[in-house]
Amino acid sequence: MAKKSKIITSIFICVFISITFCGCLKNDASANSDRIKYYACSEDSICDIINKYNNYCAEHLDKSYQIEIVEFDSQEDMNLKISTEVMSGGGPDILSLSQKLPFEKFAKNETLLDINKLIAAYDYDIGLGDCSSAIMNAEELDGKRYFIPLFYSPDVFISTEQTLKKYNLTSSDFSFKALSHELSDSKSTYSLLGGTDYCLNLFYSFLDQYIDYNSGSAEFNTDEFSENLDCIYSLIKNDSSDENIYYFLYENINNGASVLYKAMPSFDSLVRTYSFLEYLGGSPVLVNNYKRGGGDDSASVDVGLAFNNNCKNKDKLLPFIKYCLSYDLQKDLSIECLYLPVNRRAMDYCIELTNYEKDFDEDSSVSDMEKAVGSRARSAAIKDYKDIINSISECNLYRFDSLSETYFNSSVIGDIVNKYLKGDISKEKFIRQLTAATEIYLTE
Amino acid sequence: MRNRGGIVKRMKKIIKYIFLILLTAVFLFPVVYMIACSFMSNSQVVKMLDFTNEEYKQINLIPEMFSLEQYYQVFFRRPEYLLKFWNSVIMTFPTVAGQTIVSALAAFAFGKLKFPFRDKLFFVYIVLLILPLQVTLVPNYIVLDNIDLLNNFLAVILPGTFSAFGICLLRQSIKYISDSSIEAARIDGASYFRIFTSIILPQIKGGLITLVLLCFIDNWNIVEQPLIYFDDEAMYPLSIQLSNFSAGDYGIIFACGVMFMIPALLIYLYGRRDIDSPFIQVDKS
Amino acid sequence: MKKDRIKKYTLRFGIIFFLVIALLTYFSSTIDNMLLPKVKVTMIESGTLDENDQDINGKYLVPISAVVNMGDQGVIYYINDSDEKKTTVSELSVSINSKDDLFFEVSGEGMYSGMYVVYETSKDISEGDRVYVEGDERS
Amino acid sequence: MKKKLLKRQHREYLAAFLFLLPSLIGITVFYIVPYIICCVKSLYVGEYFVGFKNYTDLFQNGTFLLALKNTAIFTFTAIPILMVSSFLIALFLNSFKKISSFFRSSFLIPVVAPIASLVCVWQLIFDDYGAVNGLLNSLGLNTVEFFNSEFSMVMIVFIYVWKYCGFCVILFTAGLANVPPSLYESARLDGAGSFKILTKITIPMITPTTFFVFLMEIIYSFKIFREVFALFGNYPNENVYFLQNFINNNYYNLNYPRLSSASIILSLFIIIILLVFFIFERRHSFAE
Repeated sequence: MAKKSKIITSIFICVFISITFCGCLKNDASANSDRIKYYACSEDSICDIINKYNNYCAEHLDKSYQIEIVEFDSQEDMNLKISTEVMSGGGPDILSLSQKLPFEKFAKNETLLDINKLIAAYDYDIGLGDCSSAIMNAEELDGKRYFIPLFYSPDVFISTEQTLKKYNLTSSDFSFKALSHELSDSKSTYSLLGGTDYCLNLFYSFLDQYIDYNSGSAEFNTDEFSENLDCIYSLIKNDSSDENIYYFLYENINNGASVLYKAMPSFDSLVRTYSFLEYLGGSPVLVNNYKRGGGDDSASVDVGLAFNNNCKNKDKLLPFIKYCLSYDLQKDLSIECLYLPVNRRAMDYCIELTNYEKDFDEDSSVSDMEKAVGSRARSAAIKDYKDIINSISECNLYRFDSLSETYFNSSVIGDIVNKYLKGDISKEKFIRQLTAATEIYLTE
Repeated sequence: MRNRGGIVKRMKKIIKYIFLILLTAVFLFPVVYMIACSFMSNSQVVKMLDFTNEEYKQINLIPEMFSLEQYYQVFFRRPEYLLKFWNSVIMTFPTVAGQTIVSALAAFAFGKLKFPFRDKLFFVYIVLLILPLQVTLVPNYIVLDNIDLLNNFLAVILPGTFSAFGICLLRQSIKYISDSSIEAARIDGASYFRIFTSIILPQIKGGLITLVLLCFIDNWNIVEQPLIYFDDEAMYPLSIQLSNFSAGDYGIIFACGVMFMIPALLIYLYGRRDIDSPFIQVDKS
Repeated sequence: MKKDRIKKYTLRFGIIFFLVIALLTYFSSTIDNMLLPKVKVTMIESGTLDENDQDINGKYLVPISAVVNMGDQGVIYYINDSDEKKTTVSELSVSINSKDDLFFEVSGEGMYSGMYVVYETSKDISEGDRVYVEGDERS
Repeated sequence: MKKKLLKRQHREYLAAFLFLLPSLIGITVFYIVPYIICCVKSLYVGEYFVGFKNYTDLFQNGTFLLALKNTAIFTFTAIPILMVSSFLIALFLNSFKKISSFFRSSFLIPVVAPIASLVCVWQLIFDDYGAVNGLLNSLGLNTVEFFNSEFSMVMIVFIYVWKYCGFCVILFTAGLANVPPSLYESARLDGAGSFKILTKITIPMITPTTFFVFLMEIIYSFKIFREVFALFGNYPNENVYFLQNFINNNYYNLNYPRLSSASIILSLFIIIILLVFFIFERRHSFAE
């Protein structure tokens, strides 16, 4: 009797657990609303694109292709919700590169959708052909494409030959190491980039070049790194730009008070800066961001998309990607928000659009001298910018301006860098802690 | 001769008492310091918690300017804190009540009744009890999603009610109850439920109060579950508000902490006599 | 017995504590508003005092009590409803062009017609303070 | 007679089962099923079945081994220290004939205090410019970086012992009170010294309580991580990078396979410790 009841209870318990188990898993596959979702915590450019796409869908495709935007009131809540839902099989279908998530680590764990596979599966052309191949190929990782850059900006700064000559440098052989030697001797007060958080972003982009996310290794212990660290550190340390004043005034660049200036990436703003500097008698020139080993040019993605592998209706994503890379969207948005479009035709259109009749001396009439200056500046700007754009071979995932808010830079090494730049910890301790934290982050 | 022995004995007694007071001071100091800080003015607290300036922090219990400003801010000028206090209450009280009832029933079964697989099942319970939160956080989200309990208070109350913590605690105190009284009651033909209510419950009052206190404290300081299972901010308990204090509100963090501590303190003071002797065989008084 | 006395006191204190918190929460928004400075506001229109001056844009008629008069310069407080939950007040310095017994004619950068200007307040207010608008006839 | 006995046994099973039903339902839905989901998901990467690849990757992962080492160090230092200190304090309290209950209850206050405000107090005390370092400097020693060196482990162990010592003292006092005083008299009669009494009588008699205190200490050694997260954030320095930090960070890396396999390893780590102690307790209670 006792043995029988033992068997009965054990059978009952197993049956009971399996019932609740399938009960919970059964309706796991219940597809909630079959529309594509995007989570946003603030009105970013992806929301504009989605609103435009929804109107486009209303006219051309049917309404079921429209994308639903889910609002969140804070970044932390949104990120927590995204991680929980993605890991339990759901989550938003579209992710934007400006959301504070460690995108560089997603390649290895199947959370992101491989676009190439999707294109092959549905044999659908999303118009990759007429986008600038340099940027698109830079984002491809051994045959797999996880990220779609829409707008990008080359990592360049604007300066003038006169300013560089003041620190006896020339644009051709410009390097941050040489600049830091000059600046440390001349003891003159200067504003390196016109703003303290620009310097912080420069420091983060400098660190980023010594980390290789694919192989998961970082070279902070080499003496090349420690030597360059001293140059960059001294550059930033005695940078005297005031906390909240941005030296974008053209006189400051011309008379050398501010050494470099990061313009908006679009052709129009570049031509505008060039023409003002030309008008003030300077000869503007483009200078590369810090490049380890002086390699060729690199760019960073201003607006980019990634897609969730759990997406229930993947076929609806392709028209959206095609629309994002299409000529008229890229054209409208790059004019509206001064972006540099990926689509080649849109870029050519932006180049023609740049007019050069500027009324510099505000006498509400454009003299021929001003016209001549304008056209000369325009051609110089277009030539320089095109050389840089065509020689881009590498593309970082995060914008230069928001480098200090990325997941890695803010939560992993954020306070170590702040302490070091404030002078609380020594260089050796900084390198030791930086190596340890990066090591943990990369192998995690 | 005798009084010399007396003096040595009295010296030993004094040293022991001093050591006792020292020990209590070590345990009470942070909490007393927290209460002292809650009477400081807003500016002094902000200055104290600002670690950027270089000089060392002095621990001064005496506030520069004794002011009830922090309490005034918390009780009168922050309506959202009071609402969040009630969120905490709504989440904690049902959990504590539920867990006590469920645990008492199960503990009685584990403690006194024999059935097959008793010890193996109890071992499974202990393992589930010790599993850290992170292990079952995401799968729990899936389960709650399927029962569509997300975004309502039950999502935190139910897992809390069925935690195995109470069962282990009460089983320990039930074990000390002699079997003779149960045998006698069973011979009189009393049903198990009557045995449970009339014999077991009165004797494990200490264990019950201890469980209520510990379970209350555990759910009162809950942070992870609400953050993940609730969508809108208005349902968050006060413990989350306390844990991520933006710089703006630094001034009232101590007063809010003290207000947050009072319910737990009340429960403890209420059951102090029983907590001191949760597992004593000989019943007091 | 001593033991029961402590129990009784803690029980009673607990009930009082929760009652007080309940009352405070119930009245919290009313208390909060009572402690806020009470203000009266009026909508201002663009206009000018001397009839023959046709160009009225950029010039606004503001009741006398609304302007803190410092010679030809003045300061007005207006309601900015950027944050819908809390009504806050912002300061704006204006130049006073002319004055009659009822109105000031002022012009200032950032003024627009349909602006709600504070002309009476129970306590003195400063930039960014939360206020409680009495008789709020705003939309 | 045998049939009646069987009938009674049968009724006892039914009653026990009815008593257990509510907790069984709850435990299954909210603990057993999620644990099974976690186990199943740890064998998959996305939709592909990969078997134990996740586990083998895990053990080649340097950070995971570091986290495992730190967790083991913390568990095998904090729990014994807490056990010994609370036992000594319980003995010390017992040695007082008449002691006002204020002292006994003051040990439980730390458990009652809310975590967030205490974190502020700990920061004030242990920060690089905190009170402790102020004291050290006045004595001429150089500052101890509690937040960035091996001493951070010391700090966490101190916070753990400080917070949960009170409760263990209560449990030990209860255990000590259960030792019948007659044993002490008989031991003292045949001239046993106080140390012999302690080792021969007191410790063997309170082993059941010790097992229960050990159980409570393991539970609380995982609950202490709220303070660790509050004090150190998501990425502490490498001396205090625990298994729960590893699991939590993988949460944000959206790497569910690694997170679930790490959680399963953590639960196996616990089950082994428990099995060892369960067997030890079982063998000892038979001998008693």
